Amino acid sequence: MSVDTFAVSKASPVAGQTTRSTLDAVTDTVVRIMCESAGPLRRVSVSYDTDGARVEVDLDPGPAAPHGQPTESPGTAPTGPTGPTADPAGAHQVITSPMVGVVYLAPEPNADTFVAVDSEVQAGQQLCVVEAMKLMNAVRAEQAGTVVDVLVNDGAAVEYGQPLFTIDVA
Amino acid sequence: MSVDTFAVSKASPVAGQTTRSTLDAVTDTVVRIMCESAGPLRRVSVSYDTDGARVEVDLDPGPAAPHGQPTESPGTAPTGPTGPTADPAGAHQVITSPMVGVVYLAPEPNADTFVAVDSEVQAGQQLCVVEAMKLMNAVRAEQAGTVVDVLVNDGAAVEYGQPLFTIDVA
Amino acid sequence: MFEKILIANRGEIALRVARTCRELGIRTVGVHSTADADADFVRFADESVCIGPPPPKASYLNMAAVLQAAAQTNADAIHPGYGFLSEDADFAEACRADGVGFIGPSPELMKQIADKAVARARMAEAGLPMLPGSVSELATEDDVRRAAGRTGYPLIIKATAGGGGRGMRVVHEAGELLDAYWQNRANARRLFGHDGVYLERFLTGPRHVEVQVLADHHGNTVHLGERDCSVQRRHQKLIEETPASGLSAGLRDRMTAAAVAGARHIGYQGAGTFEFLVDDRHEFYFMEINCRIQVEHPVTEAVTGIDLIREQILVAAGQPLSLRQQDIHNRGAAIEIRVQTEDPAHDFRPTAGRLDRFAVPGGPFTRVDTATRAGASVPPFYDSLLAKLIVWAPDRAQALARADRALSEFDIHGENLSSTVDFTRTVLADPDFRNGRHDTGLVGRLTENQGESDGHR
Amino acid sequence: MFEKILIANRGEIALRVARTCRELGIRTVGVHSTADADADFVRFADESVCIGPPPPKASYLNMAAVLQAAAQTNADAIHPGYGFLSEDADFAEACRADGVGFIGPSPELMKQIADKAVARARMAEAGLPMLPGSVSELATEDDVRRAAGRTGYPLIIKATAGGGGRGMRVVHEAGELLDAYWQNRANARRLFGHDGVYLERFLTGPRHVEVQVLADHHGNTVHLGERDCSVQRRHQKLIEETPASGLSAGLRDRMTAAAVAGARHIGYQGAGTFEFLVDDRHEFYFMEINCRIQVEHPVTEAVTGIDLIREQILVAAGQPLSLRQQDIHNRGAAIEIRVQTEDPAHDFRPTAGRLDRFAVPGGPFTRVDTATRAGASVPPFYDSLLAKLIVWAPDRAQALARADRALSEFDIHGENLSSTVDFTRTVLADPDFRNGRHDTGLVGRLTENQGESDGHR
Repeated sequence: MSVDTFAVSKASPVAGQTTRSTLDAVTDTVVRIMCESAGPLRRVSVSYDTDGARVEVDLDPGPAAPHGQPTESPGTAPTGPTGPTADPAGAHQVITSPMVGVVYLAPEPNADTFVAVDSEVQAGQQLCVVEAMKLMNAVRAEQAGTVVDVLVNDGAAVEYGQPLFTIDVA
Repeated sequence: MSVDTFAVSKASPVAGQTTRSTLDAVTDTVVRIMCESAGPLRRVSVSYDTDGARVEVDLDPGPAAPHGQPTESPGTAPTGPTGPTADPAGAHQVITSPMVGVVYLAPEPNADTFVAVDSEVQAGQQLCVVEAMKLMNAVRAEQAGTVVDVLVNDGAAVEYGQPLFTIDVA
Repeated sequence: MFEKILIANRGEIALRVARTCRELGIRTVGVHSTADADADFVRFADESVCIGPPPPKASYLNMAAVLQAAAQTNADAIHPGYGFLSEDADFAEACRADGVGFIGPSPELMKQIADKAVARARMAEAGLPMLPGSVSELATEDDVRRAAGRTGYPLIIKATAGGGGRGMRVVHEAGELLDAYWQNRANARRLFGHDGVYLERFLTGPRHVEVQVLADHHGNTVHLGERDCSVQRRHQKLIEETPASGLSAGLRDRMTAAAVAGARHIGYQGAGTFEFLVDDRHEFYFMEINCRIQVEHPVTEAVTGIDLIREQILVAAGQPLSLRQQDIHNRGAAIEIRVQTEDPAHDFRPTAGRLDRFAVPGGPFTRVDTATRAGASVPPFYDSLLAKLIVWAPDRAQALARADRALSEFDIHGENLSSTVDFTRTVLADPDFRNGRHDTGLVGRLTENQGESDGHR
Repeated sequence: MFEKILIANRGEIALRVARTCRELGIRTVGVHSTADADADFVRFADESVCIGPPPPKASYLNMAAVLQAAAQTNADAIHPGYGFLSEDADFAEACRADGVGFIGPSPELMKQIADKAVARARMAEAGLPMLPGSVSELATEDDVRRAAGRTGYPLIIKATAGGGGRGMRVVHEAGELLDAYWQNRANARRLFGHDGVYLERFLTGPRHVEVQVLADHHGNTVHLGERDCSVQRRHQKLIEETPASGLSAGLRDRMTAAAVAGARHIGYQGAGTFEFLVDDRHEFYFMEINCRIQVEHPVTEAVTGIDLIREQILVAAGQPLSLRQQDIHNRGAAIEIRVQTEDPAHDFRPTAGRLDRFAVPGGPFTRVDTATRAGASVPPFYDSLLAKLIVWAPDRAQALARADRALSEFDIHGENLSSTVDFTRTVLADPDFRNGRHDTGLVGRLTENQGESDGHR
């Protein structure tokens, strides 16, 4: 199970005497607890208090982060980055590639791109094209918002689930 | 590195909804942190807060628990149970076997044992014999005290470092 | 020679193929679903491409995604492993259309082999012994009755598009015949999209013995000996070994010669397996051809010293076989034990979850193929093969002792996870198995006994 | 046959021996120091006894403790592995006195072999070629000058009780001779408690080639081919292979015949190794006999299919060899890479500590012998051998490619821990090594180059 959908931040300052192995141990601990958990986690806190060293790791999963047993039925939404995922840092949506292929940011060579940073987009508006096996697949915004970041270059080969755009839907 | 010399107590009540995997994860976490630590630990606290479940594990190592890099020189005292070791629960000394062999609690068959539970012993007093390769090796008390427990039967085969007696030296 | 191979599979076989590629100096592309993003087989590949979500249809069976991944990584060829797209003639055809090599036979050959009625007819032409039955599809009730007249009872009705133990039904008496026929056609349509069925005599307690062949594009065909795969649960193999115990040298020679003759007759290319049933009178009958690498190929590698994946790749690249039949000497005995994350106490129900502990055996003449490690998860979407243990010894008795020693070294533990390790040790200890007198009913008898003894407790 | 064997060793060889014991149905006793209480080799044994604290003299070299452990566990025999007590004639004699079997030659034979001057004299009697030099110990300065007159320069002075690269000194000119003689005697007395020395011609850039023999108590002696062990650091082997590359068939035949003749001449029993040097004119010279299983025995197992530990045990139990020379067929090429927890950048300084990560290779024709796992510690008290990788292939080129592939799979990580994995990949890639033109100076040249290129950075 991937933990990519969690934001991991080292909240407190790290004391000078803390060794690298201590940090690794605590980080591993948090990752393991997340893996063991059957349900979504609100917060995991691990304190490690010796020789004055103290490390805290805070976890704050985004509101829509999927976590739990992936479903086996092909019809329903599977685990992992399919379509938009919420960015835990704010009301950001990441638009990911629905398939492996080549992404085109403009409808044809030398034409204007579908969108750019700061573009206002409507729900359903086309953002780019992903070409796979000579078929052109339109990728559209799910919600209205503002393009915050374009994460790929025109003509780039992308994997399934690869982030393409960040959209502020606040 | 062994963690046997730590007393592990589950200090707080365990909430009803806490699953076994949660408990295991936290226990493993504590064990791993102890293993990773280069020096003695005063306290490790791991909180795991989801669905209202909360588990705390407190560690209280004994005052003389050995922990750290074993020495490489054959002349000095090596890691592990050689001779008396302190019991973290009180002023108890555990007398261990100095060699692999057969332990005899009495000087000859049908004679009285050297000592028994509640015997008062002086420093240097013989407690038993360990026979190895037909040589009789006397095992003696290091400090004065009272025999609290005899941990082996007469004629038992013992390993190097195996506990033989517990002595209250308070 | 290929410079880059895309491996369209997952788990141990994906790693197995990648290992040989690396030894040949060929770069590899690992494709994977999101469930396998952190898997060892992905890490080992030189490049990786995520091709879809966990369900196989959306990823490992997704032809367009696999071909697109091959195109954008400039792979010269695709190795399909076993399962998934490995026996899909349409996929082989799409590879050809896309200009990427498919490591396997031609699509035309794959189509013939996939249709069991056609395969049977071609093998009958080549003189291979057939179980009495219908060679072609049974179109009418009259056809069914006529064929049953030739076979007698019990007989078995099979879907021509079936395989892997699915789409088969045993008929014990004439009264059940027509009902079974119509039900099997309906099942076959539902399962395979094609309702063709045929029937043949049903053997009670047969041995499953198969012959490995290798053929190049220059007319050279050799065999690498046989494998006994009679230890099966739910019609799926659990333990395989070579040589097959209890076969006379004469029978072995006739079977290997039949496989080579069959392969030559249809112009087979690449690594292929001819499956036979052997009855208690030591007669053998052709069953089917598998036109891919088999899960159990390592036992053949252990006794011949030949890396079968290497030969597959070299043949697909157009090279002539470097081996002649007289260069191939099978030495000693090898046995493969599949370690499945299945629960033998509950009809080998698959289990999934995180592996808290995972340690594998090592040491003399002991091979383990796995693509997992402690801390990894067994996803619920795929086949439950966790690891393969292969041991070799100068003779079968020593190989069995070695296999049991090695099994004792497995340390597999995870909440909700079961494994077949202990059950396979029970099989190794079974007197019939030790004496080589077992048949395909062995696992069923052992699990029934287990159920009974559980009941008495 | 033995019912219970005590294994007086630790680490991979203790586990190696225990695996074969389990396959033979023999129970095992694992003895260990307190530093190894949780080690895998202890867990695998049927019983275990802690025999002392970590320093070897107090535990693994503690004869009384080992014998006492054997007595109180009712072990029939002791397998000494390699190192520790394995070549100690006094220990073999104590075993005999105590009525417990010692899996190795008789103490009388071990004494002859341990004294290099005696061993050389006996082998010269048997007709084995010797480097020009003194056959017996050099008692006086006159002896020294006379022997040096026969050998010329450079020559090497060696302690008769030495071994493992200790107690040797190269002399390049006559002016250094007598100083070196007296210094070496003083060193030998300090190191081995015996100041006997001899001298012989020193070969610049020789190959180290050894022959494996097996002999029973019934007069049967066979050889299992040779091993090249020329890749050494600090006079300790790092990579071993069979067949030795670049030996003509005639030379190989003469060397194996010499080893068998030597073994027969002294009535050798058990598994033994005859070490030779081969010079650049393809002449070979007897060096010494190792009367124990060697670290590198698995390469011989890989090409012959013979479990050498099994043969050792059967011979020690008095059984006649089941193998005749004509039954032994060496097939293909095998190479062993030792994985040491040493730092190649600092003259292979041993390192110790906890293994945070430890994953080993697997797959086709790949064997790993190790007795550790992730989370375990490498204690600082013992030899720094962490794991042995052994691969087999039909020829040397494929074996080298396979070895490199397998080495790429090791994942070894621990604070303060170094490993030789990457360095040995550099050796495998070296043109001289690939062409089989290397000699015992290879590692030195590669580490010098490394130092230089480091310096330029």
